[in-house]
Amino acid sequence: MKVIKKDNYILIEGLKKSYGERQVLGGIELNIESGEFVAIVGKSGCGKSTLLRLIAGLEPADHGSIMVNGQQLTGLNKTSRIMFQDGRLLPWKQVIENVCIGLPDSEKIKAMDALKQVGLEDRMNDWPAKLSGGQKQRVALARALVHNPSILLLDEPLGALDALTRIEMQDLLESLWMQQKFTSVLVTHDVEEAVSIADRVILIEDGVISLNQPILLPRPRQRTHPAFSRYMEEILGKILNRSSPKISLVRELQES
Amino acid sequence: MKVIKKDNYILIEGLKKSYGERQVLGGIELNIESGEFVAIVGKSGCGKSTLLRLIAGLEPADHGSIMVNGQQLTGLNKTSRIMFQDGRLLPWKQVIENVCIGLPDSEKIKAMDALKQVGLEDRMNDWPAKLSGGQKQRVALARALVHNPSILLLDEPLGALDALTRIEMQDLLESLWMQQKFTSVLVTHDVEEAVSIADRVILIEDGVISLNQPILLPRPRQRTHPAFSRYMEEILGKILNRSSPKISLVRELQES
Amino acid sequence: MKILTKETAKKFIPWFLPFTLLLGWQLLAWTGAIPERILPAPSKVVIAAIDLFSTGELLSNVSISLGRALAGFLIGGIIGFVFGLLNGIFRITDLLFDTSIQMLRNIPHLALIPLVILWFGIGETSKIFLVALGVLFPIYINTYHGVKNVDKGLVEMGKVYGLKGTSLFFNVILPGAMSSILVGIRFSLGVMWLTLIVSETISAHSGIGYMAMNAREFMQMDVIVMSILLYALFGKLSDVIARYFEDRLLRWNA
Amino acid sequence: MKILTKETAKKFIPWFLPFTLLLGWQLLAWTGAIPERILPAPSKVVIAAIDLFSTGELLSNVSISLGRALAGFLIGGIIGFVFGLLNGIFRITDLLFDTSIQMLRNIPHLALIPLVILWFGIGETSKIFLVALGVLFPIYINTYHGVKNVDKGLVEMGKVYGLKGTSLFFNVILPGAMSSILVGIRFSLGVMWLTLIVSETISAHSGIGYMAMNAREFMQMDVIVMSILLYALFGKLSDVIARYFEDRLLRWNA
Amino acid sequence: STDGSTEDVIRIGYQKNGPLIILKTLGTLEERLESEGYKVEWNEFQAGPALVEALNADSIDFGRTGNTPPIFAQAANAPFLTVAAGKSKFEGSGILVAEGSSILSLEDLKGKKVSFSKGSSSHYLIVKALESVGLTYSDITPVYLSPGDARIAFEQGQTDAMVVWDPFTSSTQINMGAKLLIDGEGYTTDRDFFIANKEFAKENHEIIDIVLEEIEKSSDWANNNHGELVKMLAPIIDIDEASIEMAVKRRVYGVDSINDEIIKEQQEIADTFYRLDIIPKKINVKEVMDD
Ligand SMILES: Nc1ncnc2c1ncn2[C@@H]1O[C@H](COP(=O)(O)OP(=O)(O)OP(=O)(O)O)[C@@H](O)[C@H]1O
Ligand SMILES: Nc1ncnc2c1ncn2[C@@H]1O[C@H](COP(=O)(O)OP(=O)(O)OP(=O)(O)O)[C@@H](O)[C@H]1O
Ligand SMILES: [Mg+2]
Ligand SMILES: [Mg+2]
Repeated sequence: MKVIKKDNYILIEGLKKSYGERQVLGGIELNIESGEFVAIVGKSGCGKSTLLRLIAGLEPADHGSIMVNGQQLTGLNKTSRIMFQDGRLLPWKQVIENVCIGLPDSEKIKAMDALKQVGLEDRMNDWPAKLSGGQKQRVALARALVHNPSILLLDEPLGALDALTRIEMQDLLESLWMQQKFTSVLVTHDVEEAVSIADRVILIEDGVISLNQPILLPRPRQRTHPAFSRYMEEILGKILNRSSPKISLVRELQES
Repeated sequence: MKVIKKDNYILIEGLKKSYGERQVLGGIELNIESGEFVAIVGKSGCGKSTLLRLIAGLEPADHGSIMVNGQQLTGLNKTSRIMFQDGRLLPWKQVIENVCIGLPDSEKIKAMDALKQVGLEDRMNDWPAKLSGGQKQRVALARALVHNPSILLLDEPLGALDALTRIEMQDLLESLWMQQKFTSVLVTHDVEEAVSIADRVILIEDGVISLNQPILLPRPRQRTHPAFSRYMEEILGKILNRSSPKISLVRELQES
Repeated sequence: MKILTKETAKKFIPWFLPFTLLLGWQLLAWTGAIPERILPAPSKVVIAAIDLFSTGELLSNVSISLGRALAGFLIGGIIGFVFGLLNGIFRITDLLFDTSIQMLRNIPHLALIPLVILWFGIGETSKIFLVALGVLFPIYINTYHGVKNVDKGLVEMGKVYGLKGTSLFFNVILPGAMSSILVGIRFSLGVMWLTLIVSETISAHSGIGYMAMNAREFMQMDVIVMSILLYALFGKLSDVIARYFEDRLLRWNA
Repeated sequence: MKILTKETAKKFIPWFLPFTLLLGWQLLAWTGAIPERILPAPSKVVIAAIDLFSTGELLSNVSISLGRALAGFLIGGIIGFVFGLLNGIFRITDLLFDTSIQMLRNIPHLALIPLVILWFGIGETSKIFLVALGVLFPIYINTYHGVKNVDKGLVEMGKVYGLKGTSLFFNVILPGAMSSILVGIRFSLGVMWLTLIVSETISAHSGIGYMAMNAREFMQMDVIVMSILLYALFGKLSDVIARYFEDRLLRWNA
Repeated sequence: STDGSTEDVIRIGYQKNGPLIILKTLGTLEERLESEGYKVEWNEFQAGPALVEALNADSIDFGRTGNTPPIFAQAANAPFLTVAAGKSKFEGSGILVAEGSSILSLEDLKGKKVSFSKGSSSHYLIVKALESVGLTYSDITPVYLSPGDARIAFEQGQTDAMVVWDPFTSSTQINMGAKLLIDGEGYTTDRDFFIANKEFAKENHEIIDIVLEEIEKSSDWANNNHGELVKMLAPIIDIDEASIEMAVKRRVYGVDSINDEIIKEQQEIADTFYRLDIIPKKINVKEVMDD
């Protein structure tokens, strides 16, 4: 496996995006260093997926710019792979073929590896329609990982997974990232997940970045590390405080 | 709103289900009392959705029986509503119409209420395709709730929601359930969610119920309650221990 | 400004090819490369059209045909639609009828004329019957396909949420099959006009099909070409109608 | 045992209706309710068929027609397919060609014959041309519809994962449009035979269309009816072929 | 079209129900033309108008039609010449009524449904017959059908009378027991016409003469061998022998060169059709007659 990626930094300046009347992103400023692991959190509908789609070059911005490796992004971002929130497996391709999508023939053997890593090697010849929700998600994850991209964009990749599988997959992600040092942007609704894997956690609120929190914990991350829960409190506090009157819940969480 | 539901207990005996060669459920024994709130957890692909589909009468069992209110279930379970893991909004109906599906005309006003409760009243006239992942999920939740069913089956209803929205929705679910006392079966991958809302948590492993843990905490549940984390440890421990060698992680979690 | 030009371009580009063809043809006719008697110049065709129009002949032919076409379309369309639905939904009607319909669909109208005369005589009934028969199949086959391809998950959802019978049909199955059904309608709106040329050989005295076949018999190339152009316009018209319904009924898919 | 009966039922039920019709007709013929001269009994039709078969006439007619049909099918099918794809994928070709094709599709073959003879003479070319023209549109319209309706999300996914051009086409667009394309193929396999009855009026002396029209001219009702039945069988055959491909190509959808 | 060899080809259009089928079946023309370095290509047509259509498009060089298609061809400026005529054959053309029909005379046709194929010799015949008893075309309800379809409508009682030519006439008489109200005598001669592509006729005069000669010969054979002729035609036309026999017995095969009388007959048809608005302009049939 290749180990060192070349520079894959992303510079986002004044990024705005509206759908019709509704402004979703209202001026995002964000620099992501090459090989950095950034997690994005925020309320449902706050524009996390939209930001990821813009970075992937799937949609044009209304204002502002995205630079990848110093180059203005226009059209598809060829250095990136995105794992979509809704999986998007090709229903007419068997699991293994879905993982192979877009791979050069010479690398097709890697697909089997990736499938093994997400624990689905015995399902390689099934149609996607026969998989459970979490299994589909893992196939999509395997597909994104096998491409060995310079920039990996993950939109809630583990949202449908149980605690155990989720931890396994987080470990898998972290170890692959440590090996290959790709630049990674992870959208997640799970703050614990964000803190346990990312170098930096970003909170989107009202279309702008309202929190930009570096996580300075040693790796491999220990959830028992005293600072871990402080980070979580900090971020959760910001999320829950600002936009909700349910202080009691926040307090509960902060106290725990 | 109606407050008291008639008896809605569910008796499941020796339930088996295979897809082709693959046995998914291998003899489930489960009694759910009327008005009880049961949460089901288990590894991805362990058969949670399958069990829910069987209770909803969407698929016939291979062996065993499901009794609802003392009656053998054959065909669709008319007293239940299921919220599917994959949302299943009708793309050709606007949000509000999707919530209204199957409602008698006289109750259509309730749809607006439900939409408000999930925080999407301003999106009522949008097409589902324009919603974010979490928004879609909340529309599906509103649709399930508005029917006021005697038995509510929820398949990962909050899987795509951020921490705040998730807590709001859990509160919503709990308060509705306390008011209406419907029988409720919740599939979730989040053990914390299970413990904080259910009367009983059930773990499916290898096609059978390997843990059947009543949660004897007072309501409204406090995450700060000392027993809360003991319950979580117990269940997580069972999940992580049995099927994984990553004891370190388990220990971490148990220690926290 | 730019949007305006884009919009107008969208309106005009589709007519580029037909008009270029017409122009080329007119030029060839002028230079004498195409002899008049073989392919009359568009200008001649227009004159023939104006001629027929001013005598009221063209209008009466078209309107008589239109009556037959619509009657046949309604009858055949409804039958095709109903069978498409039934066979798409119910296993048993599918088994019972699909094979028969697939066989029936392949019987050429021209060969059927003797039998049609036998069954329905030489009046309007036979003409409308043939149009109905022609229209039936595109609608049948596309409705059938549309219904079969409605997302099973959505049908399941509908059933769980208490829809059944007509409410399941109108809320889930019909909208799910609509895009395919509209393809069938688009196709059969064309067939509707097409069939007239066969059915109006049965003892007709008027109608666009009659006019075309009559002109062919009497070698009036200008009228033949005019009928062909008229048919082409009707083809475009059916397309416009189908598109209108697509835009209305498939808004959610935009 | 039960599965066996179910399987056999599935095989036989589709033939219930055709056979009941045949039987009723035979009975009516025996009782004399239908005069022999006008609608010969099925038994007579069978005799006519055996007759034509034993002289080799039937087989040679069918095989000659089959040649024309297949040639036309290939040419028209490919053209329709290609245009359906192009117009489904590219906005510009869509604007340029769709209107023209929608117009062309509505021109009746019978009216076109004078022009076809002018362009292609009275030989095989004109016959094959007409079949190709007839086959073109069902394939075009269904390919177009299929391509337009491929899940945009999947196309996007394909592009993100580095598919483009042919690989995007073969991995995403074609399989996504396949079910609709197969409807077009099913339809046009029928049209392929149907068009022959028109094209074989162009100075033919063999072929199934010729046989039918010739019989109609001289009121050989047994041959007419036999041709009709033959066409019907071909209709069923095209259905079987289309279904075979559906079963193979749409396995994932089962 | 030539098949690439240096040999010349004459492309002949024929109908199954006409004199050329005899020549084709006998095969004598091929033998005769082979020595002239010509090949024969036979093209079958189901109706006269289709044959003329092909002639107009230069797809055939020579053919036979009834008496009306050349009128339409001339009105459409088709480049052809009428090179010869057939013999008069009015006996086999006529108006048929069902046995026991209340129609006993031409006058009785008033208000009745009469079927014939539009623009055919039968069309002319019915107009002439009506005129002869002071009726006009609008006194009947015309039902335009081709002979095969007309027969079904007639047998079903959908039409009251049917105007048609042999062997449809004889077949209907024999198989259905229909009666001939009148035949063509005194109304029409109902000749065949031999027509040729104008250019071809000018450049290959001798060939056409040879063809006409051979037609003449085959006609003589046909006239003298009714028994064999019936046996020859029955399987080709596929009508019962009795009907064919009746048809061949009441006609004479042969070739007449164009003369004033024939021109007059044809001009009369043209004028009638112009009057009835079937052709759009007045024509002078002499212009396309090769004499
Ligand atoms: N239609 C089907 N055909 C074949 N196998 C199926 C089918 N549906 C589900 N399965 C298999 O049955 C098993 C259980 O599936 P199920 O959807 O119940 O899992 P689950 O517990 O809901 O998992 P998840 O948490 O990932 O949603 C899985 O291995 C799945 O692949
Ligand atoms: N194609 C579209 N047309 C109109 N509005 C859209 C479209 N796509 C997204 N939106 C809206 O933009 C907003 C942001 O959507 P986005 O999918 O980015 O949210 P998100 O942060 O990913 O939410 P979630 O956590 O629920 O997935 C939402 O309000 C959504 O309704
Ligand atoms: Mg999202
Ligand atoms: Mg599931």
